[in-house]
Amino acid sequence: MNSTKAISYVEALNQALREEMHRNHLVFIMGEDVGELGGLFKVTQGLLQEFGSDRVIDTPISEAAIAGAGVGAALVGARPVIEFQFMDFMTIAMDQIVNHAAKLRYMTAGMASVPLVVRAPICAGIGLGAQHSQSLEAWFVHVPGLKVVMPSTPADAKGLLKSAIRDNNPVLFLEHRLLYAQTGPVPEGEHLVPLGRAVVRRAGSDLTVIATGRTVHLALAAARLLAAEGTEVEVIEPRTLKPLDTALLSKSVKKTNRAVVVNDGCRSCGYASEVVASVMEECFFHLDAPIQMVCTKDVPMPVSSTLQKEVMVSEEDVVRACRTALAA
Amino acid sequence: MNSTKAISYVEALNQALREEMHRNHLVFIMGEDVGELGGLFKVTQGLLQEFGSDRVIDTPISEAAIAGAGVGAALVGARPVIEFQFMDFMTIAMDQIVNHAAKLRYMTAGMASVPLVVRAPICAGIGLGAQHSQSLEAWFVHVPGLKVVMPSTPADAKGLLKSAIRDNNPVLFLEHRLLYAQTGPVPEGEHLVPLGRAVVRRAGSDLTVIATGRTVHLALAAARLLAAEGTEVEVIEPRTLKPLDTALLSKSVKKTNRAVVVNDGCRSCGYASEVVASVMEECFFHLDAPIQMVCTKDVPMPVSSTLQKEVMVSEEDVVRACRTALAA
Amino acid sequence: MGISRTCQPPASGSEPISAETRLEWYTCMCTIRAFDREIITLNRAGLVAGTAHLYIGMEAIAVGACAAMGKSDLLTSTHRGHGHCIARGLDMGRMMAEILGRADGYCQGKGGSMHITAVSQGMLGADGIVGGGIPIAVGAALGLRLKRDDSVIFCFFGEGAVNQGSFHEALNFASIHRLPVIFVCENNQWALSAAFAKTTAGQSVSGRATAYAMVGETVDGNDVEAVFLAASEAAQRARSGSGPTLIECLSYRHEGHSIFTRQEIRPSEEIEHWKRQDPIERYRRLLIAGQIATVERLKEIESEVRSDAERAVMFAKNSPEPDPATALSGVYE
Amino acid sequence: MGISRTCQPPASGSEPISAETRLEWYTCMCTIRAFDREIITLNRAGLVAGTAHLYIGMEAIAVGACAAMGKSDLLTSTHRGHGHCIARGLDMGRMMAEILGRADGYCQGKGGSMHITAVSQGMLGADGIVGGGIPIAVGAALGLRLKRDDSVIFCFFGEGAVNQGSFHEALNFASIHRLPVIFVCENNQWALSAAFAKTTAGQSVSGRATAYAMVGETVDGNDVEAVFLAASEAAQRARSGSGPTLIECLSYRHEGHSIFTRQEIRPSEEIEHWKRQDPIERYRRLLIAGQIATVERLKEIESEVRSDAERAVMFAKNSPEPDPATALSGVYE
Ligand SMILES: Cc1ncc(C[n+]2csc(CCOP(=O)(O)OP(=O)(O)O)c2C)c(N)n1
Ligand SMILES: Cc1ncc(C[n+]2csc(CCOP(=O)(O)OP(=O)(O)O)c2C)c(N)n1
Ligand SMILES: [Mg+2]
Ligand SMILES: [Mg+2]
Repeated sequence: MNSTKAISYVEALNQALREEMHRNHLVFIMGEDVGELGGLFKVTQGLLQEFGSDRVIDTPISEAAIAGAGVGAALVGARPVIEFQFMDFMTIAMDQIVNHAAKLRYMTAGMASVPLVVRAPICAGIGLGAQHSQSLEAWFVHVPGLKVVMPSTPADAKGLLKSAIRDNNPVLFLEHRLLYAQTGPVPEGEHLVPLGRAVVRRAGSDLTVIATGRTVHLALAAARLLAAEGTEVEVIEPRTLKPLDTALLSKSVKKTNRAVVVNDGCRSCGYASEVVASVMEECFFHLDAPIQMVCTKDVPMPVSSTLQKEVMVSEEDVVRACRTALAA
Repeated sequence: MNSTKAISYVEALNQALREEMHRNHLVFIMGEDVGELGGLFKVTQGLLQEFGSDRVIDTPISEAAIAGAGVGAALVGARPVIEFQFMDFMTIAMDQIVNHAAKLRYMTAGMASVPLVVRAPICAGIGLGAQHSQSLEAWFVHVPGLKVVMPSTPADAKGLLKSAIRDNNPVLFLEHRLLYAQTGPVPEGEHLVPLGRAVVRRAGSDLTVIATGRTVHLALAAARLLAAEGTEVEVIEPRTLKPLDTALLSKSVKKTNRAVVVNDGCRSCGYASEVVASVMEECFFHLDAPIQMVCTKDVPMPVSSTLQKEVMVSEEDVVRACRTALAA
Repeated sequence: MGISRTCQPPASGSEPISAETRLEWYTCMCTIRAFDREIITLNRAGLVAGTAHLYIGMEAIAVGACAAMGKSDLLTSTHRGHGHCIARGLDMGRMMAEILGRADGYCQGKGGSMHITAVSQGMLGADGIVGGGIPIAVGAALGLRLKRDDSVIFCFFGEGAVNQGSFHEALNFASIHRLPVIFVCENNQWALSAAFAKTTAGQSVSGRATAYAMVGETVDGNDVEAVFLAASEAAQRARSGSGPTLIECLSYRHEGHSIFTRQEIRPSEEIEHWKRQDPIERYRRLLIAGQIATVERLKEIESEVRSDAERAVMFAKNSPEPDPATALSGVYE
Repeated sequence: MGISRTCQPPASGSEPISAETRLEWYTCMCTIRAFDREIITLNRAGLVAGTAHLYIGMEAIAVGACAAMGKSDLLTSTHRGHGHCIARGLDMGRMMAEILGRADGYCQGKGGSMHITAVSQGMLGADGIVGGGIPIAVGAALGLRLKRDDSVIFCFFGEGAVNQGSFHEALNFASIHRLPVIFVCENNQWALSAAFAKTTAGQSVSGRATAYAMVGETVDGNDVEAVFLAASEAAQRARSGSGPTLIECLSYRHEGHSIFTRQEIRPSEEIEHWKRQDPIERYRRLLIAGQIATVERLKEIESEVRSDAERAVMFAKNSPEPDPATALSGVYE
């Protein structure tokens, strides 16, 4: 067991990149402003200086080419980690990610392998508005051939990113910009969190809250608040949205018989609906109440903080949903 | 009530376009091969000859520009109907559709209006493989600001397309290529099917099957088969996937207490999951069994017909799901 | 009543440009700068909603280009759009209110700086997506043609957008249809931290026009009259059915990329060099040397525009926060 | 053992091209045509899985370009990729099996004609997306550089792809990094029903190279040796670190767009004109005139390749349908 150190989520990501680049000279980074600027959110800080411009590539503003080049480099055995400054900009590269990265292995009966990691920050919180605030994870979970990861702590940020880089499938790695500054204990050196494993963040017997990314912290806060009232909430975080660790989710729901799903994406055809459908399939006869969903409201994200507050998921929303689930 | 005539789904679409172009000179068509060729699937046949090249525009292979130009033309009051040859190619135009068309009205507090219709055929069935067979409706249902329509009959194809063209919001109009040749009675002249209204295709008391597009016909076949065994299946078709007519769905499920959802998209984060989540919310205490989902398997679409058969939704799949729902 | 500027074209399109027109242009450039300077202060006070990309240093482009626009002409803007808005005569009070995310903003607080729009004034919108507005402008031109409307459209974008596929597809599209679009590239040498020379093969924006059989021209983007002349010729070409033009305006931004991303990686000598080319200062010297205005008159103008900017700030600060209920409405008609 | 062709470069890169090399090229062109002719028959019999885009009429491009490739070089192909595959030496039996969707196909029936791939032979894949392979080729070149591998990559695409954003972004990207990519545009004048001249501003593909500070060249795509020479120069340039080249090969397809979309809207005189320029027929005349081969020898070759094609068909027909269970596996490693 290696010693841990308290660092931020963004430092943890940076550490993962640095370690994997040292470990394998075929790992390289490509994206807008990832070099001299160290990335818009500083995730790649210092890597250009350490690894040089062959392995930390500042690109033109050409999202489709960045993703396409990532696919091509992966096809010949390199291990690209590409960065999108906001997930919203992935809309420009969907063909390369969905029609190519995700499908090449299957379409070629395994001849092609695309070990590509696509990183992007998601969601709102800093008033950048509708074109800089989307959480579109559901789109990618919908696409066979992709894996989708979303860490909520610095330790997982590091451990999951290292695993994603070593994975031989295209992995979408989604970061929440409101978490970048959060600090927490992170094991130094080799620390791998396997893809596909959910985790129990807090044990409880009365209600299961399944939360992703930033909302895990809202769920934990809600759980503490409800604990004070004598309700024991179990908080579970999938960490990997696809493949989903349904076993752990079902185990919990079969125990608590009630569930709430929290996600920063929009509700309609969002990730929460998928979790509800999956839990339903496995736990229907164990459920005492309808599963509650807490999601971003189904509107584009507004800029004004007064309005943004209305649209984003809040701790109060989670508490309210828990009470509804418990009351039913 | 106007007289009806038996025509094909593709003729019905063509009729809707022709009528709306006559009705409003600001309606125009833009896309690849929509002019002289009359569209890859013949939906725009004859329109170039009838309306000229200002209103039926053959474009370069530039999907992003086609969609972006559609948004721009709509912004100044024109009413573009753009065609994608396969829904898979919309992956190249997601920014224009999702970040612009869908969001402009809200972002500008109503100053901008985008009366744009985006047409595309979906799904598989003719062996064109993983890049020409996707049913990505879930992606668009996930995006606030878009409406999503999917007709299953010639009459609805005409009536819904005419309504879509008159709607002042961006509407995604999804056609199933296996339905193009199907014929059915279609009212001549002014025939409008309002967006947002589901329809009961067959009444029944034992089980509700909610199906979209092509799968409506599989559901009806399954219903006939089960009727022979004395089981009365109610088949409901949303027709408009977003906004969804949840009232009609709930009414039926509250009556039958059992439900099956059928959709040609992939299961994971697909449209079926959303319908399950919505029905759950409203009908949980009326459900006697878990809702069954029948979807395209979560793999890229293979070319070989032997393999394609395994991946696509079949009548047998629907029958099996119905039996499971009834047995539970 | 609103606080706004106009930058008229010369009485007739004919030379020479009158003294009052020149003063109007000078006033407009100063207004843009004063407006954006206020944002720096407001941001320190934490009052800006989200981010804002300042136009300081590039004023001659917006003023010169918009001076070539007719009443019914249209424009599409970018994330760095305040200059275009002011030059087009938008109300600075409502602009500033939007930048602060207030109820009286053009977008009632929903859009912020990156989405200021005024369809009624032909301003089809700023855009948060680099290159996003280019195909939209082309489509608008197509729509105008269908409506038998002979207006033209000015499409602004930064040089960073010229490596986007949307730029390529849109220019090809505009050219084959000879659409009345004036593509105005604001080449301020940098796209966030990306140097034009390092990211752009050929190192010339206007040079790419030939690929689209389009007239391309590079002008001194810090010379308002040079920009005006190029823009009016291009507009003339567009109106006469001779199709689109790509104008590359060389300029520079004096401030950081945005109030959100201020870290500076541009060489300080380069910044200093360009500040010495300040379009406002240059025009000021020209107006005085040409005896078009006295130092006093210009001082008057400068204080006028400052007070206008302050009034805009006041208006914005006094504007209420939007009603929370509005957050959930207005997605569909 | 497989059924395949090779089209070697001249023993040394040095002129003149030897007789046996020329015969090899002729043979390879005839093989491609014989192979695609079989598909027409198979399609009538309803045996093709999905669609196929025939290369008939364009054989000189694939053969001339692939003759300039070294053993370790790579290529990306298009929806119309049979010619590239055969010229690269892929097994025609496995190709045809894939086209029929059989278990012995390169993709075991999962990919079909539009996705034939043979990574081990440097063939990174046909592609169903117009323009899809262009940024992928550029990325592959980037990957090769990172691996200190001095191979080069040939990127094939049709002229219809040059109006895609991916073309623009990828060529800019390749140019700024001086990547070893040879962009080979197969300009057969038509993109489905879209005429090159109507959809492509400037009406020249190679003319767009200058926008990317890249060497651009237009060659007679029906002259196998002209294509070879341009391709080897470009490959030479790429290997020596002088960066990418854009080669436009003028040619024409003799058949309809695909066996799925056969409706013909091209003027019949145009089709006739181009058929008279048939690259195989032209080379045949040249070989005879130059006394490089006798009519008899060529007749031998022609029947050889026909029997090869027939053997490929036999192999494919005898190949079993894929095991249905395989449909649900192989999505992830
Ligand atoms: C598609 C897209 N990619 C990236 C960004 C992030 N971004 C915002 S502005 C900018 C630089 C734009 O440079 P340029 O076009 O030259 O305009 P300038 O800021 O210099 O005025 C970038 C990369 C974006 N908004 N949209
Ligand atoms: C992105 C995309 N748009 C449209 C299509 C449909 N399509 C397939 S081939 C083709 C024409 C391609 O023309 P060109 O690139 O010149 O190649 P050619 O068929 O002439 O060899 C089109 C429009 C596609 N496959 N991908
Ligand atoms: Mg710039
Ligand atoms: Mg072609």
